[in-house]
Amino acid sequence: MQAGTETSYKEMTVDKAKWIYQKMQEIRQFENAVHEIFEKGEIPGFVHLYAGEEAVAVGVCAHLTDDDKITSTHRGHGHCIAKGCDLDGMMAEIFGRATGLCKGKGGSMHIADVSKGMLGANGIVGAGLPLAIGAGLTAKVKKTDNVAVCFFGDGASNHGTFHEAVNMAAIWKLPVIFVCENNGFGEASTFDYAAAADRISDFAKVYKIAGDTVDGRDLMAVYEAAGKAVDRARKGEGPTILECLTYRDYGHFEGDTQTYKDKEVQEKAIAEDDCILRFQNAVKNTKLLTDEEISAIDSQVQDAVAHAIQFSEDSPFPDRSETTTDVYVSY
Amino acid sequence: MQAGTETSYKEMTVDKAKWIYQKMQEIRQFENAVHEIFEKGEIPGFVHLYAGEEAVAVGVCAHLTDDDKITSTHRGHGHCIAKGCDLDGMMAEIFGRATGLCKGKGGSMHIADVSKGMLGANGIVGAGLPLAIGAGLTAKVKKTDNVAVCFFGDGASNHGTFHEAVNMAAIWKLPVIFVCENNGFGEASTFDYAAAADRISDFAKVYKIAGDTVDGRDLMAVYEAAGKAVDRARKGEGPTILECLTYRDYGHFEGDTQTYKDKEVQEKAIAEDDCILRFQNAVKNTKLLTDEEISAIDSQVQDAVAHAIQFSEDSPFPDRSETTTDVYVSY
Amino acid sequence: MSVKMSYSEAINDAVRQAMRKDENVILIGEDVAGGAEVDHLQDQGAWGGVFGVTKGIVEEFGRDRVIDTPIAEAGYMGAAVSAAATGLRPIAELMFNDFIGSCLDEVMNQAAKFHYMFGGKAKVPLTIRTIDGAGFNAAAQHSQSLYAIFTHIPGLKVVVPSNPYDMKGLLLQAIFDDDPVIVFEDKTLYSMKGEVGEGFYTIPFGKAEIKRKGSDLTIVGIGKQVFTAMKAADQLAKKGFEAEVIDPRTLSPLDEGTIIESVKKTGRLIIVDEAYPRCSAATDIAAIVGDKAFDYLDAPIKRVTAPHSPVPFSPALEKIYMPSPEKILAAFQTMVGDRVFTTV
Amino acid sequence: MSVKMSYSEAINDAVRQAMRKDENVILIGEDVAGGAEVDHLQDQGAWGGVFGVTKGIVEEFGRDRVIDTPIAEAGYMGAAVSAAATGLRPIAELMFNDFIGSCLDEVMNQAAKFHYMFGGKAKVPLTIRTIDGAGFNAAAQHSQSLYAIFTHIPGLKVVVPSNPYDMKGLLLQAIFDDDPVIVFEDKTLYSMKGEVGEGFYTIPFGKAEIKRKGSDLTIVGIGKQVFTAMKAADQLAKKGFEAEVIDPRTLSPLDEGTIIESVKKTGRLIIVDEAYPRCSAATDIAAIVGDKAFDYLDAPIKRVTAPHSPVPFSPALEKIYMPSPEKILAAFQTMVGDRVFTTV
Ligand SMILES: Cc1ncc(C[n+]2csc(CCOP(=O)(O)OP(=O)(O)O)c2C)c(N)n1
Ligand SMILES: Cc1ncc(C[n+]2csc(CCOP(=O)(O)OP(=O)(O)O)c2C)c(N)n1
Ligand SMILES: [Mg+2]
Ligand SMILES: [Mg+2]
Repeated sequence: MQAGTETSYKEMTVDKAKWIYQKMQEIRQFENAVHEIFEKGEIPGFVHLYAGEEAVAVGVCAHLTDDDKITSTHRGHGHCIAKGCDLDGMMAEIFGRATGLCKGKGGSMHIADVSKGMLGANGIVGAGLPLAIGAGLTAKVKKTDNVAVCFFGDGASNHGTFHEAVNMAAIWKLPVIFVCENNGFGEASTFDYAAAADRISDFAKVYKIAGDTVDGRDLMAVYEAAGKAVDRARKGEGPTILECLTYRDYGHFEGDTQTYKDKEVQEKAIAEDDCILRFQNAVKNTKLLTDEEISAIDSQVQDAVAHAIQFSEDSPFPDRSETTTDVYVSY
Repeated sequence: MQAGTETSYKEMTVDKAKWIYQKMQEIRQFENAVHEIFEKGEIPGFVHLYAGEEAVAVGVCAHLTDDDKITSTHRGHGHCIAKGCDLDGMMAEIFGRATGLCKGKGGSMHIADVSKGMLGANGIVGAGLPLAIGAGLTAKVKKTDNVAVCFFGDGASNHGTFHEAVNMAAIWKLPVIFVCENNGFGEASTFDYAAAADRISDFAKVYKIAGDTVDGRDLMAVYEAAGKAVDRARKGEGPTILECLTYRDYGHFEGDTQTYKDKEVQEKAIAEDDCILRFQNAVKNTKLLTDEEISAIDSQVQDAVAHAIQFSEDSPFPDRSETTTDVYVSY
Repeated sequence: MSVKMSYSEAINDAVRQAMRKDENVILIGEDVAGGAEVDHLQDQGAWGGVFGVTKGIVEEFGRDRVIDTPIAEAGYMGAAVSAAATGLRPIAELMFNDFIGSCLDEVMNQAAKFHYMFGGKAKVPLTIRTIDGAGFNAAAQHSQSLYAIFTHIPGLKVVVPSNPYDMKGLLLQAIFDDDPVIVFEDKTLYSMKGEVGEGFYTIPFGKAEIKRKGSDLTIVGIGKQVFTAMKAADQLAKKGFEAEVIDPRTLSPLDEGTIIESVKKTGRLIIVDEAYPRCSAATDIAAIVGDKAFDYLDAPIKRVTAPHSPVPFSPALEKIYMPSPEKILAAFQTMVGDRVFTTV
Repeated sequence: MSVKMSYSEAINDAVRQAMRKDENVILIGEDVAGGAEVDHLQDQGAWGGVFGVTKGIVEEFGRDRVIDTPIAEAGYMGAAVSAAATGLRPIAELMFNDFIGSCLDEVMNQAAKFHYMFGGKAKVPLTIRTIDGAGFNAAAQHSQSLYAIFTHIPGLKVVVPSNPYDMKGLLLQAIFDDDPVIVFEDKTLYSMKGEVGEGFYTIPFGKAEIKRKGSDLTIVGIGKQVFTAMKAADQLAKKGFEAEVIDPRTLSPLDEGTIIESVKKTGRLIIVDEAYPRCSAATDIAAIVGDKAFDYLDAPIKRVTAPHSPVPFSPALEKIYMPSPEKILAAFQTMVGDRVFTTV
């Protein structure tokens, strides 16, 4: 397992560091807010929070442009934010309002913004994997240098679509990066129980593609490995499996009692191994960002999230006619 | 890739050798007969012939009892015969007659005899893999020492069900042997093109189970490797992936022009690398069977296949009422 | 003797009754126990499914018979099909019926066809439990009611219990039935309480229940839409019309007889179904009754269904999406004509 | 100008027209070219699919746009869905429609729902070509006609061309349509010849075709059952009854208007559909017409379909399994009563 190196911090620009820190904070504060609002009963449906895993989405998306595509999961808020989706539109979507990114029709599990290259959160485990191949295929057929990133969980790695997609990406040398967020759990089942493999990246050898496992709570480790993978993909050198070991701070979904979790491990992960804290320390130690810069971002994000909530609460619900629009482009 | 050893021939009983030779001949002559009859237009539907791959089905099934189960593929005649299904009933089934193993309702692609532990040929590539797991699960839950064998093709190894099934068999230590008949082709697509992996057995390492690749035209190589795998499974030591490299003598299905095949390779495979010829030579060289014994089996099989054809031609078609029986046990 | 329990508890009870009665019954699916191999958990406190429906069952029967699976629907469903064909009576949970996209082959081409394709020589006593239903703001991929797809496929039996009593009896019937059966659990009914028989009992398939007698209109409500139908019937009663409300309980087999007898009496039929409207259970019943009770119909058969649209997330839209008593009344209005309805 | 070609050639022609017109059109599926990376083959002599339908296309357009896939339906169908959402117009071949069990999710939960779930901001211009139909002795897993399942699902368009002319025009319409469309190719029609327009033309969806005029009975035939309907119409004509035969051409959208107008005139409707009978296209059309043309019906709407049973292998049984002119005549008999029919 690789860790991020000091040199990499030294090589990072202040702007990049700020962007990264801001995105991680946006995700964290957004998710904390959703958690609270959900508990109050103001958010309907199923909600899966990304808090704790920020370094993965942000470390990877830091290398992408709007023309690059990502596919996501049921735990999609973090991917959305890292890919540049609008917080107001996201929160309003989760609230089911007309001003939501999907006009309130999708909700938390189907947040999408195709204009940002975010091809949608997905309620179906494993569904994002073939979708990523498709985006990679488009890039190949159209001969652009765009890449596609597929975020998927350790649980999803046991679904057949994982293998079908990786195999196709491998034989066609598609510009796809398979980013596994291995948080050790698929719902209440541990990775150790559900998967026979030790490491998901071990499959890379068999498929004869690049593979790596990194500390997913270490922003720089993810950032570096993802950078190399994206580079390879852009150069036409084919796909990568990048496994990021991480932890989900909240339950599987909102309302989960989490009895299956080891309390001590959880507390330690949150207190001592938090990706945002670690990034804060690293950028301070390497003098990349100052305390003031960090606080400024913190409060700026706080305002943005507060704004998103207010915006959502103030937004109207969709008009009843919307129930049957957007089923077809034309019918 | 392992080859069969001389010692193994020395250790084999004459009865076993006779059984093996007979089953291989039954398959070969049965398939040759079906090929001819199909060309004459007397057999309807899709037919996929097993000729050339006999050593795999027979080398594996030589270790099984009627209480062990096998799942099969679209290319299922060989598995049926190796597992002890009745030739008359099989041929009549392929003819669509009332006396067929499935009363003429299944045909070539759905030949089955559950009483022999043969859970059916299958028209769906990849479908047999999870089915094998189920038979293994029954053995485990009922605490018998039965095993389940899953025959599948190299093409099927690219289907998600392969991985879902192997992973489950691995984490539950099921008594399942995954026998891949790697004949180098899935329809008109080569294994080299369609699969990124070099060897299908390479996946065994990642799933942390036993795995092996053998010369699938060498009866003894298959027999030995399968013996070990079945042994391990019976002892509760979990699953094996056994990849057998083989060649299909006929086309993908009857009617296939086979333009994608290299003619020279095909001719050489049939003339010099035939599994039945090789077995004949080996048993003669090791003095396990005499020329007379071999000829006796040859003509006995010839009679049996002729009988099966006659039986089928003489058999009535199913009664029209059969169209809607057997849909449910009760409704 | 009967006891009060929830729809969810009725399922839990049925599964336990079955597992006590026959050691070949196993429960298999994603997190049906939960927390497999988590040391501090074994086996108390385990989830028992995302909605806790099978909670406690692993404690009673152990992990050999209550099997958590990886997220591999094709894999474990195929395993369940063949476990059934080789001597077990598996209850396989497909968490949400929307996930059938990952394992339709195992259900449609394997489970449903073995008995037929193999000339009656194999049987597949498999029960699939699955969650359906809108009304939970679970959006387009977790709110569908896909029973029409299964009803379409010969070889499957399809069960849509609307209350705890039926759920227990029908689920037990399913488990000990020798054919593959899919039982739909409407997620919005889990907390619904009702009287349930104690101990072991079964309800035969293909027997509809008349929930309310009436002579002016027959309303068939599928699954939880029985309650929408009952509410509409109450409102109609206030206007002087007596609706007969029928719960078919199983869609395959379908109790055509009870519905047709009712329509012969009432001359009018409305089918209430929250599933998609095309090639649906609603069109199915309409076509059958329209054929077999043609001479008795005083008005066209009306279907009150979801629109031809995915299920929207927003609560504001989902409410409009669903059938309602108002929509039923509006349909009835068109059947009797303005004059009759408003004069009462 | 028109030329004579087979149903299969019409497909081949349509795909070529589309690929010439728009370089974003790609063809993807198992062996749609065949023999990828086989040196001595590149690219002549390649299969072009199991029935040779797409033969030669790889020679014209190359392997970058004619893509053989591994046997991984979920994988390549999902890829096609998102290739469509990101700028291509893929034609994905699902070899047999029976294989939908391996990739229903990609079609039902992804392709069909993106546009809606994402608030209209994504579109999926995907065409799925697939083979259906019994009559080939291909047995239970290769003979189904599963269009009802797709018609059930909002967001999909469903096309069932019955002849070469329609096939070409409808397939081209599908390819350039901005919604996901599934086009059914009946395997028994591949060799059927007919007049086909030259060059590029499209046939709009939702427009049924009246194949034969008549005033005594309307027969709707789905896919190749149009021909069974035509044969029955001929036989009826000999008995003095003129049947109007309608080919709906697309099931979603459905041209209700044309069917209803016809029934208003004839007062009688038989739907001929070789698919399973429950929750089917036949019940769908019966329910819609039974509702909207109620006042015009002189007899119950009859459905002549497959029985509720998988497709049998034996030629002897498959023949009995299928709709036939005799079955249509028998249905008509019940509609008009013994007296009328036999006296003519
Ligand atoms: C096909 C399918 N099966 C099951 C589920 C239910 N489900 C939702 S999330 C989840 C666990 C996913 O685990 P993992 O992939 O590790 O992602 P994580 O939740 O840990 O981010 C499951 C089983 C689903 N949504 N889709
Ligand atoms: C799910 C599915 N996809 C595609 C097919 C069509 N098909 C039948 S056999 C076959 C090739 C199988 O190749 P392989 O697994 O190597 O077996 P082989 O024919 O070589 O014995 C294909 C693609 C099918 N029957 N089922
Ligand atoms: Mg996880
Ligand atoms: Mg092969």
